[in-house]
Amino acid sequence: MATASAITAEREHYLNADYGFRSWLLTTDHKRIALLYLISITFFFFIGGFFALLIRLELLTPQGDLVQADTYNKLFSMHGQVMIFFFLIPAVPAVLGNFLVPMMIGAKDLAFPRINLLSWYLFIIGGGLMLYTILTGGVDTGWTFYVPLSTAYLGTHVVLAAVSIFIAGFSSILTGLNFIVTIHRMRAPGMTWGRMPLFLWSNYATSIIQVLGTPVLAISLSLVGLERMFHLGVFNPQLGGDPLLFQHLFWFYSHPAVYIMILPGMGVVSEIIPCFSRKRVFGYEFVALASIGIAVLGFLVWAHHMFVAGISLYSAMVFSFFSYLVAVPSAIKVFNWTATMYKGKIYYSTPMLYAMGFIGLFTMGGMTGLFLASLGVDVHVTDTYFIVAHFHYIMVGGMVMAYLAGMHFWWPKISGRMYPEAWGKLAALTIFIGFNLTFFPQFVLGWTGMPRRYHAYTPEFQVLNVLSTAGSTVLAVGYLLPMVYFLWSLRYGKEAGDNPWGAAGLEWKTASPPPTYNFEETPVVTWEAYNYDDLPKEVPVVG
Amino acid sequence: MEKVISAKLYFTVWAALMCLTAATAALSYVNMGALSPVVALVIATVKGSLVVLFFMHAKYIDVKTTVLVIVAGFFWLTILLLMTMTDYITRAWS
Amino acid sequence: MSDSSEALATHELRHHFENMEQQRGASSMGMWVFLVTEIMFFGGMFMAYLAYRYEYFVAWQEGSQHMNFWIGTVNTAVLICSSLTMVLAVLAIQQGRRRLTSVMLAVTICFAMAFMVLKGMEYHEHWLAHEFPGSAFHFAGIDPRHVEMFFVLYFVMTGFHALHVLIGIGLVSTMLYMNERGHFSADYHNPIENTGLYWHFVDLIWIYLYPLLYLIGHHHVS
Amino acid sequence: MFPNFPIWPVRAATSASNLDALFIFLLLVTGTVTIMIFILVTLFALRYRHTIVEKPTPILGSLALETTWSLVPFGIFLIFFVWGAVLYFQERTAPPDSMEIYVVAKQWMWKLQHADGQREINELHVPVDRNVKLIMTSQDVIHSFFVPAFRLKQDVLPGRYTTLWFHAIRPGTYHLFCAEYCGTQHSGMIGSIVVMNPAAYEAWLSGGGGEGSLASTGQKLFQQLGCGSCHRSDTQGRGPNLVGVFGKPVLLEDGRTVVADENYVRESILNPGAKIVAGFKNIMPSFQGVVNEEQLLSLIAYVKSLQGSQQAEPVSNRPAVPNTSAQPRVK
Repeated sequence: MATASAITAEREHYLNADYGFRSWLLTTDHKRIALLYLISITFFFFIGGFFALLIRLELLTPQGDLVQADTYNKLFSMHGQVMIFFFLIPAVPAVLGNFLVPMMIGAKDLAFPRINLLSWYLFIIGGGLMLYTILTGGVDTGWTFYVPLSTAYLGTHVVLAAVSIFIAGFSSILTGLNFIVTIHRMRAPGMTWGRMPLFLWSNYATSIIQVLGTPVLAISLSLVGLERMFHLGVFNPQLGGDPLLFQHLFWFYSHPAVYIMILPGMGVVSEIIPCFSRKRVFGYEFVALASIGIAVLGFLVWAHHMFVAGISLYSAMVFSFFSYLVAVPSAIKVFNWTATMYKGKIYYSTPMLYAMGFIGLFTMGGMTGLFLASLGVDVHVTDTYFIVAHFHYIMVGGMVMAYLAGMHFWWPKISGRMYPEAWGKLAALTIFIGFNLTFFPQFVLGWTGMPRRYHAYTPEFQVLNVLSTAGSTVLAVGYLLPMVYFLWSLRYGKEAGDNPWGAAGLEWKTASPPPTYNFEETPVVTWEAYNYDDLPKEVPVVG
Repeated sequence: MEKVISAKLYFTVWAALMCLTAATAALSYVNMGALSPVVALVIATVKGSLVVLFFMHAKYIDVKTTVLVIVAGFFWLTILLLMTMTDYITRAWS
Repeated sequence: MSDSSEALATHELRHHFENMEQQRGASSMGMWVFLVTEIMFFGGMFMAYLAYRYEYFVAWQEGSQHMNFWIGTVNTAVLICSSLTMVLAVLAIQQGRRRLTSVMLAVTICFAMAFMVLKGMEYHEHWLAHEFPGSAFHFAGIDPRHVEMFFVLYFVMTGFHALHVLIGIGLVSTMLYMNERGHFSADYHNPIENTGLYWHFVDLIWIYLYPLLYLIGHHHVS
Repeated sequence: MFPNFPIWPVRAATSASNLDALFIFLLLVTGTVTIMIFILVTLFALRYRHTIVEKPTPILGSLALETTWSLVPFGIFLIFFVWGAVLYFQERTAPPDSMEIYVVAKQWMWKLQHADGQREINELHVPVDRNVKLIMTSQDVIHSFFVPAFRLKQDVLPGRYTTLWFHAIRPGTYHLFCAEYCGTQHSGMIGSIVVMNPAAYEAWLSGGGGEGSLASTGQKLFQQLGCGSCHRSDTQGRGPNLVGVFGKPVLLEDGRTVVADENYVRESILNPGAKIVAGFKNIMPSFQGVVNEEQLLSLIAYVKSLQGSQQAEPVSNRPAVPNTSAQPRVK
């Protein structure tokens, strides 16, 4: 980071305010903590991605001949755990959220800066433990840790993995806690709830889920740990322990966790679409309240992961009904984004390409969710590749696309540099094509009955698996490109002014990269959320 | 400055809590059939709200959102308990 | 006296807060958000208790007979007294009486220690009666397997609660140490208030654990 | 173009055809809306691109539009919900006359037992056009009995029975997969369901040569373990009389009434103290570890075969006077 070039050297900002390891490892500046998170989660993204490539290579042939069964089980378990707990959950809240939440509400920093640094250290300790688990033999419980398999029938580092996720969970709780208090108590004068950017609304909703859901994951993993270490077998079948009780506790957190992963992505897209359509977002209040609706209703639907697990008929119908209710806010958001583009002035910059890709792929992900919420269809497709395709469409097609959109959109603000536009568009296209080639065949695989987590499969599924593996290589290349040209842009990127996109929002009112205290003096907000009517009609950078 | 509450109030709340503990302990000897768990939990909830309202100053909070946080916490707990119990209670029906 | 405490107070104002009022509101709200996560953490265990009580009601009654009724009741009283002394400590520091605050904090620690000692005796008693789950567990009465599950839940719930009591003792001792060093005054005492909130929460959990674990059966064996 | 490249799974049971109808309906509705959104986004992106648009028209939003695209989708979702729930209801309630087969899942194989004695590993021979009900349990971890051709799946849990029923309509051999991750050989725990014409099924049955029906093995075990000493056919036994018990409600010591299904019989064998029949004492020893899963199934088959006269009210040796000493207690 200290390689910022000479041109910006004379103006004091958060990157050159201080140098040396101490200034980074003991910082309480929310912007520096965001960069620390950026580096850590990118590291874990490539570890998880590496496991994914191994899985796809293994599935090229029906008989499992690249790795043994146990290794394959470890591969998909660690792919799931690393990607979910160490990339997807922290990605937008901890990187973009940490950087932007204080700036967007006009504050100098988050409510508890020291707790923010503690949150990063907990993430690093959890990550270190997970790395240790991986290097010393891995864990093969799947990311779901189902009992009694994880408590009584596995010899791998289950407790170590559970402890590492427990600690990473606390990091997530502290981030959520910080955002809730900051958004409630530290808004600039004039920044009413109705004038807050939608990115803040979705991060606020995400924090509600992080704070209310993560502790239940903590207790369920602790109970698994206690049963393995001290034989205090709350889920021990011999003592009448009910494996479904673990599933209830686990999914009570893990379904809202998928909303922790997608809501921030929706927030990013709600910022980008209006900026590149040069128009207010359509139905601001509905999109804002839809985020809160998703957060609240998201807690009533968890047992749609257990329709065939053995829960009672009537309880399954209750959860199926609520699962359809929670689909409505997501539908509202998609329709509002599309309506925002109507009669706008559309620019094709890279963030907008990613955002449009997000709308398409997230819609496909959401629509297949409607298949799964219906009890009859779920009995056939659950635990098959249809489910794998569904959640990858939402996590990779939705969340990672939105994360990359956000990174490209706010990179000028973070680094004071422009990324190379042509390369950006190329990467976006490669990722879009690679993604669809990888995961669309898996819908058909799932519908024709290929089960999940299979090391070897029956020959008739081979053709679609080969297609999917081909797609995954294209996707891998697509993900390497942004990392390369972002680093390249740090030294050779064009100088980005305060507001290269002509975007609305307090963060574009200050310099880029911003000074350590964000604003010379606390701004007073007198305008509505997306006042593109009185902003320049064209995107300065594109001209 | 937060309103300073008199020590006398704390002692009365403390006395009430001690009496309620004695009461629930004594009542456990009485065989009220289906009622005994209900009575025990009602007394526990009364004691709990005394602690939350007076000892934890929930009654004197000026920030309305903190009250909202407290209510949300207990509401989410009931979501977990009730929704999961719909499974256990109706499992024997089918 | 007041200007030095005033200087002390402003010194304590964190750079990014506008004024002390905003900082106190934020810190107590932050504490309450943390306590909500604790409510959900213990909520998971109450869920397990409720589900298994519904499924194995006979065993829950049988298991509850073998609880030490008197130690449980005395422990409830001990925790309520410690809550009282804790809230008096907060009241004392609000009035700036540092000496009384330290005394009250010390008494709170003593009550907490007493609770832990009683809890230790109770655990030892169950250990001797072969009521600790695992290979050593054997139980003569009805439905021994599900009674063993009752004891699993008893040890898990009271174990996590005792862990939180220990953390509480650590927190209150730190507050006592910092108060002795003159760190707090009538204007700045957020940490003591937050420690008080945490301690009352630990008491609140025990208020529910006591009836659920000790008061199910009607005649008490011990 | 490819020898074996199925796009649509074969339809081999009534449950499959019912489900396919719902699946196609879902596919059509969600497909049209997704394509509509793709078209709209590309259309707007091209029609209003910045090179040809001077000034974007400010539009704040419209309440009418918002309510329509909230309520209309929810209305469609309700159709999906109700149709799916009806199918689920049918799949989860087995018709009473169905032929019963016991399944024991074990780490990495399926053991199947027919009522009249045949035992099979990873293979299940069933007649076509008959309702077949599987009563399944697991010896270790959670498995899941998944037959894509029937569009059916049911998790198999340790310590409990779960059921799955189907009505095969097409003879043939169909895949059987384990769908819940269960350890190393999870992908090796596969088999096949062989649906046969009635004639071929009879031939297979006679050739089987099982050592007598499951119920008879159960009866031998019942005598061998000395159950008969307490559970006597007359009413003087220290344990409840088991004739005609299965499927009927049983009045318990603490006032609850439970239906004597497979799970009740299993629990009464493994944990007798959990549910004591009204008027009896807790003297029965636990058989946990004494009988394995297969023996348990044979005992249950035997208890089922003891169909005495049709008694409607709760079965108990004592006259059916509610036990005054035990207060009715709601859990």
